[in-house]
Amino acid sequence: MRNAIVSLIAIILGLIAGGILMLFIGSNPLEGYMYLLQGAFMTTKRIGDTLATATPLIFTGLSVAFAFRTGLFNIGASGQMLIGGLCASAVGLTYDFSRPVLLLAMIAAGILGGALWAFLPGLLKAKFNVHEVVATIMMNWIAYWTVYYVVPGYFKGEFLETESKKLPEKATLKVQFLTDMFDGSYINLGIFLGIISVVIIAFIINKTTLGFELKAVGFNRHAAEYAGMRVNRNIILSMVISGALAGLGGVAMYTGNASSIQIGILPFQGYDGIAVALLGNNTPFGVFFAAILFGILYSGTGFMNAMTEIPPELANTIIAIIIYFAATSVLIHRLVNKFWKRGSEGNVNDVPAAKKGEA
Amino acid sequence: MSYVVEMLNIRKEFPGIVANDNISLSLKTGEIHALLGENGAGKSTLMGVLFGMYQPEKGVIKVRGEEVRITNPNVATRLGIGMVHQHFKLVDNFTVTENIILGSEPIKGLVIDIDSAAKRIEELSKSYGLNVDPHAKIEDISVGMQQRVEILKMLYREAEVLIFDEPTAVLTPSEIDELMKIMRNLINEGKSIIIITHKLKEIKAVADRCTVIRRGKSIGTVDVAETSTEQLAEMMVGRHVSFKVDKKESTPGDVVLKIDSLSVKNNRKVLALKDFSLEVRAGEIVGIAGVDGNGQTELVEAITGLRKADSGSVKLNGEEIIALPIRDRIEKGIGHIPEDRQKRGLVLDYTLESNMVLEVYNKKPFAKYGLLNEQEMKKYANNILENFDVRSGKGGASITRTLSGGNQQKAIIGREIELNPKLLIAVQPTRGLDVGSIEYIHKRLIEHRDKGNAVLLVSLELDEVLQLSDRIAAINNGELIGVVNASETNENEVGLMMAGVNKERNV
Amino acid sequence: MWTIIEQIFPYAIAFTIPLLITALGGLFSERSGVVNIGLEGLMVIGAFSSALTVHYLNDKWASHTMVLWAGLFAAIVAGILFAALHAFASINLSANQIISGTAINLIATALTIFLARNMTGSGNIRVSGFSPKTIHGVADIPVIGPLFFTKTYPTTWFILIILFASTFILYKMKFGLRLRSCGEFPQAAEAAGINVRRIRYAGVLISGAFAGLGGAIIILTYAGEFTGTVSGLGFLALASLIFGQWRPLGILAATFFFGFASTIANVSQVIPELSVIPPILLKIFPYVVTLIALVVFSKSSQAPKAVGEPFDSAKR
Amino acid sequence: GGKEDASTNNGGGDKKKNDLKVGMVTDAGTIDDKSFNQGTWEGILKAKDELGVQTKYLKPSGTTEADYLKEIGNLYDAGYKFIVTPGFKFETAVFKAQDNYKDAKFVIIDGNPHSGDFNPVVKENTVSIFFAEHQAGFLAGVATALELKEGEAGFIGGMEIPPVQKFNWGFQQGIKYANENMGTKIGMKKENFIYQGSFDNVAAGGQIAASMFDRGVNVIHAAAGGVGVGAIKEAVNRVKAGENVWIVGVDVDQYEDGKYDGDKSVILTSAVKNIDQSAFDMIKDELDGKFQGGKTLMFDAKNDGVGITAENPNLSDDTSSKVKEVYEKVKSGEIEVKSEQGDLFK
Ligand SMILES: Nc1ncnc2c1ncn2[C@@H]1O[C@H](COP(=O)(O)OP(=O)(O)OP(=O)(O)O)[C@@H](O)[C@H]1O
Ligand SMILES: Nc1ncnc2c1ncn2[C@@H]1O[C@H](COP(=O)(O)OP(=O)(O)OP(=O)(O)O)[C@@H](O)[C@H]1O
Ligand SMILES: [Mg+2]
Ligand SMILES: [Mg+2]
Repeated sequence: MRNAIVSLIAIILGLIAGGILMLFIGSNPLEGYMYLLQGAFMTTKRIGDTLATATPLIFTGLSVAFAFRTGLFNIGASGQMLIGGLCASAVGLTYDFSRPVLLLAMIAAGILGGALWAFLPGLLKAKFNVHEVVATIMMNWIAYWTVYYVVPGYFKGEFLETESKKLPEKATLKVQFLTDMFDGSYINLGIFLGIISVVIIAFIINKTTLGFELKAVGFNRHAAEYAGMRVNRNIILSMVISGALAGLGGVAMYTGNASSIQIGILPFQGYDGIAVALLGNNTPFGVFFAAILFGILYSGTGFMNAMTEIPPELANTIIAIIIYFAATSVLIHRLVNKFWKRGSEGNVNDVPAAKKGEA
Repeated sequence: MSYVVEMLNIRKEFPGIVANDNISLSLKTGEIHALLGENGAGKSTLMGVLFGMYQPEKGVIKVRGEEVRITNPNVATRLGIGMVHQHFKLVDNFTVTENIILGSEPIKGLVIDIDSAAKRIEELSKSYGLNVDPHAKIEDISVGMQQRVEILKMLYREAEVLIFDEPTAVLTPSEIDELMKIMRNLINEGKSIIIITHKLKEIKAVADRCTVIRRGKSIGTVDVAETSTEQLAEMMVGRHVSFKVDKKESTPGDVVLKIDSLSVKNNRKVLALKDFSLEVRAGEIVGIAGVDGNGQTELVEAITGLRKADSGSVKLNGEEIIALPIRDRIEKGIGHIPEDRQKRGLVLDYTLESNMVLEVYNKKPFAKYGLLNEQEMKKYANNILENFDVRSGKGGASITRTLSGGNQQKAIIGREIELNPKLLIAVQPTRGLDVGSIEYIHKRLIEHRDKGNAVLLVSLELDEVLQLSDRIAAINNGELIGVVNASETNENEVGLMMAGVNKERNV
Repeated sequence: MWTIIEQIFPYAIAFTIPLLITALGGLFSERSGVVNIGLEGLMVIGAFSSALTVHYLNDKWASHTMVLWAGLFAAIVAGILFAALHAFASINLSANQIISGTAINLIATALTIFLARNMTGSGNIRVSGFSPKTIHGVADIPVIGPLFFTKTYPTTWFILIILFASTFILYKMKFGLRLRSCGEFPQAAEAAGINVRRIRYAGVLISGAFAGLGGAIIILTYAGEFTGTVSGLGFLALASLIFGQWRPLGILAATFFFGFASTIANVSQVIPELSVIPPILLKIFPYVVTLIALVVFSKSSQAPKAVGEPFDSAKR
Repeated sequence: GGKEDASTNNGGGDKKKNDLKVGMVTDAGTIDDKSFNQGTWEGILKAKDELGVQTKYLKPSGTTEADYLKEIGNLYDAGYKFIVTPGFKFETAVFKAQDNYKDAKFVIIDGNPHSGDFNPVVKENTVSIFFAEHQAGFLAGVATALELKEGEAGFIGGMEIPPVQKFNWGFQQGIKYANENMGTKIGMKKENFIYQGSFDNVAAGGQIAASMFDRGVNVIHAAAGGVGVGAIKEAVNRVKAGENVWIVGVDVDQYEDGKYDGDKSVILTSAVKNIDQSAFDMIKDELDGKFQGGKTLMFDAKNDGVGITAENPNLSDDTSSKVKEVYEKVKSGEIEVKSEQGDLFK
């Protein structure tokens, strides 16, 4: 609860800072934010688009948060997304199953791809104590080049060299009832997958023995070992689950929001996932709301730009400032504690201090 | 009479607790002054105030008669106050010299003048009989030598007042003797010393006066020579404490643990345990006596599964367990009170509740089909916490990190005994605990034995081994030197065996 | 093959130098105990400030080399200012250092483009930087000459001097000893009377200065244009820091490896001898080798023990 | 199709304010890319200056159809109902937008709206524009060959996408033409005609150019955005060090980008396509009530939509006049430049 308030204050401070920037370039902040909200919510279609924009972020946020909770820093969500998207697209472009079967196969392929891409860093961490930050950065670039060469090599569109062949209608997560309900928005089944994942991950972390073990390993792998938990298996498993979530994000991104896989781009959603996780305090539901917030910012900013003289770069600046305020939330915590004296000091972050080289 | 340090009416608060409430302590020039109190009584805090790590809310500090404000450790150092902390403040991969000069480095031109520093350290080391190699790396030297490095650090800075916070908790008996000797040397050279220790015997051995505090309040200062250990203990705890461990004669049953020709390598890939054989029977406590670093850690880790054995066999109730995973060994009835409670024993960021089920969270009734049952966990945990008098701010919901060391230790012991293991391995179970807690824990260990379980006790404190054990196995350089009956031996004999002298009197 | 190496070498070095100085900055930060994942953002900041400075000063003192050095200086200052944000968060507020670094990355990339557009009217700032020079005389020495003294930039020598100075400072001087102690065991440093926070500030600010310099060198040597990104080189520098085992010469080796491998991969298409190798293999080669090397070195990790841990003197 | 009225003299000074709001959505890369984004935007700005329209560009957060559609929607909802989109990546987005926003007008440059099946569907509210990049490349090739007489040529492309490929193929044909008909001796080797694979890797651009120069190439046609920037920089360094190398620019007159020692430049010539003009013309048509909805327009030599830079001190008068002759032949169709690879390098 208190953490939520702190996040909220961070958001408000970020918005205020953004407002000051708007003043600085001679625009009216209130007007700007009004258009931003209109841009995100004005029509059902826009609401749908906002949700769709948030969807990949839900997954990458969850992915990073899950790893964080188990003491790992997965900076490789971008690469895992790419590979997840690639695998799902490959299935979608290759097979001609009935739609439900095809979609399930694609989702499974995406999960597998993301999981595989995170498995290796997990394995290296567990067996050789290779720091996962470096390993996942390397895997990002390997993913980038893999997609770069595999897509034109095997799934090349007729002319296009910057993305794969377009997926057939039935091999995408877009469904008619959603499109209709949201008035032609590109919202798709991904949002449901996202919500389901949030619930499942929350459940795993808080209610299961698996979550108990993973968190224990994250906080203190020596104690976990002492207590008979299989530390290496848990580290790998944690990375695999984290990667699977990012892979699902890739499915949502490339077969839901888009219908082809892009090459030459590491999806920025992977890095934003770090911010989303942080703002959501590494709790699944927190991640969900943080992702929606990012969705609003990304989705509303275009309309704000169109209606005012505020340049497009400002939305990113605001997001960045919000993250900084969230990172320095200790300060906010102290203030909140001052006004809200009750019990002892709250836990600032539910995250073990990330350590390098050693674990 | 001349006081070198006077701390008058010191008050220090932490959020939610008054750690020092109107405490006074005066140190005479040339005396060894002991500071005694239960775990969490506020001793470390008081010394922290003197050393400038904490600012007191109230009170006055005088050094050599003059009122001073010690705002940080540098001020303390300038005033000639030095401190050896409870946990050593040494950088592992630095050399002795680098550690000592850190913060007051001698400079020649642009660079640190390591050579002249090393020379000066060598001289200091010689003149106080400290025997320290200035070029050795900290990670390569023994704990005892590390402590002497800490002492050298103070001497190098020309400290007049030396504070020792529980200096003996990590030392072997012979190292303790040596430390006492060094302390007397220091006094002879005109230094004054404050020592915090839970071991009344040591206070009797070296201290001139003793200040006792309880729950943050001064109880009084006494002349050590005129006060018995019983009186000291009573002042400290507020009730009578029995030092005698009450125990019946053991009635050994079947062999529970049978170790046969066990060899284990240490982290440096050298055999640290060699061809070790030992039996522990139901209903008896076998104590391992030995100086730190003689293979105890490797022995325990091989039995519990934390370390792979090189060769040999370990049988539990007749069943080979040498290759079993840790969890299987726990399930087959091994309980383990680990040496390093913060590294191994606890997930400090978990609640106490979670820590209390650390080994059984996946068993009924705490879990069903992989789902946790928090109600049951709570019930189980609170029962342990109550039984073992684990004190914390929010009971089972407290984050374990916020507990004092002593209470963390009690929680672990409670958890392990509650598992009711057929074999309980207790490593240094009372390290750093006050006498009241020690008494209680000893009682529980014996109770556990009396229920017909085997207990393997590993302790660096010979007293504890002698008092608790039914049989004593001495270990030296990874080898079993001999096994003796506790009732038929004495400190001298076991001490000799620990030094590697075999008396061929195996039982 | 030798001629190919001779031809490629100067370019590999040019590519290596920004990585090297940035990783060296990371070294100072991490050795003081603060993880700095914001190197990428700090590079961007440096790139931006140098481009902006050169852009403006060029109007006054057109194509004077002093303008370029002024650009480098501006990058150092800006890097320090931004690193101060990270230092404040992670040292004064004990914030999670990785998160604070991530925030730096986000702020840097967003804000620089925003400012570039507002100040110069374009998100891209084009400048003319240093020209590579062949040092006549030494360039004729066999083997070494063509490799090291052909087409070199003055900044290359400047950074190499910083590298050796850093080694000296870290291992021979008072500051280095104190810095390392703060990264290994800050409680020990504090007990020895060292102001851990101040040292950590120094470490983080140096990383800002160096990373800023790294970003500026990219612009003022091989890139020539600020475009709002340094395309992941900051992260690569971080990887090199770990690959180089937190040691200056290790970092030199690691960054040069990256520089050389990626240059080879880049030019492979043009070189018939290399174009038989599938390009994907060449592209992923540096990353795969890094992973393998990390596995090989994993047993002897030299990571500063306290890196990433907020230092709170009250906590024991 | 062709375009009848694309003359460059569009009644300047027509400063009257009007309420046409012209919006643009940028493709991957920024508005300052010195390429199609910037070119398009400059055309729109010219319309703002000369015709008094209101303007706005939006930058999508990604490069998917959904990202593009979102920004098109934003422009539309903000009243910008004349929307210009540069790049073939907008093809499917515009395909949808032209149905969704029937009262808006769309201009798509370098592309044709289609549903993903590459069957162009240009609705009444859309104009699609193509350029004959191969002709520009051809003329640049001829100019290069004529000016240098002998030597070795190379090509660095960004991504292997149609407009870039066409520059490449045209360039090769131009050199061949000059070699066969005008007595020049410019060599071409397969390995010197490559696509770097991105539009932003400046370092790679410099390194590749260096390798080519080291292997005897002395003129490179760079059609590669930032990668080309790296190549130009490398050429400048070499020229300053006394080597004799050249770059042939792309899209716009890149003379300025290759400047050194005051007014000299390594840009021998640039193969240009008048994107800005095309954008301007479309806006002008709309204001004049002559919007050519439903048409696919080709900007080529015939309507002066492509060519090489009119003025470049690096080209001798002789070369310029000869190129002009060739230009006329291309215009008249006497010389036919192919827009397919055929037996050319990549
Ligand atoms: N930094 C701190 N923050 C909050 N509370 C503290 C802090 N340091 C000490 N305390 C509290 O102050 C009290 C006294 O602690 P202190 O460490 O001085 O005890 P002690 O007498 O040294 O105990 P022990 O014998 O276990 O070492 C304890 O209750 C402890 O919880
Ligand atoms: N993060 C924290 N928050 C609150 N109090 C703390 C924190 N860390 C430590 N403390 C307090 O500091 C005191 C001393 O802790 P420490 O681990 O030194 O215990 P100790 O009893 O002195 O150790 P030992 O049993 O080894 O003598 C504890 O009583 C604990 O309450
Ligand atoms: Mg204490
Ligand atoms: Mg204690």
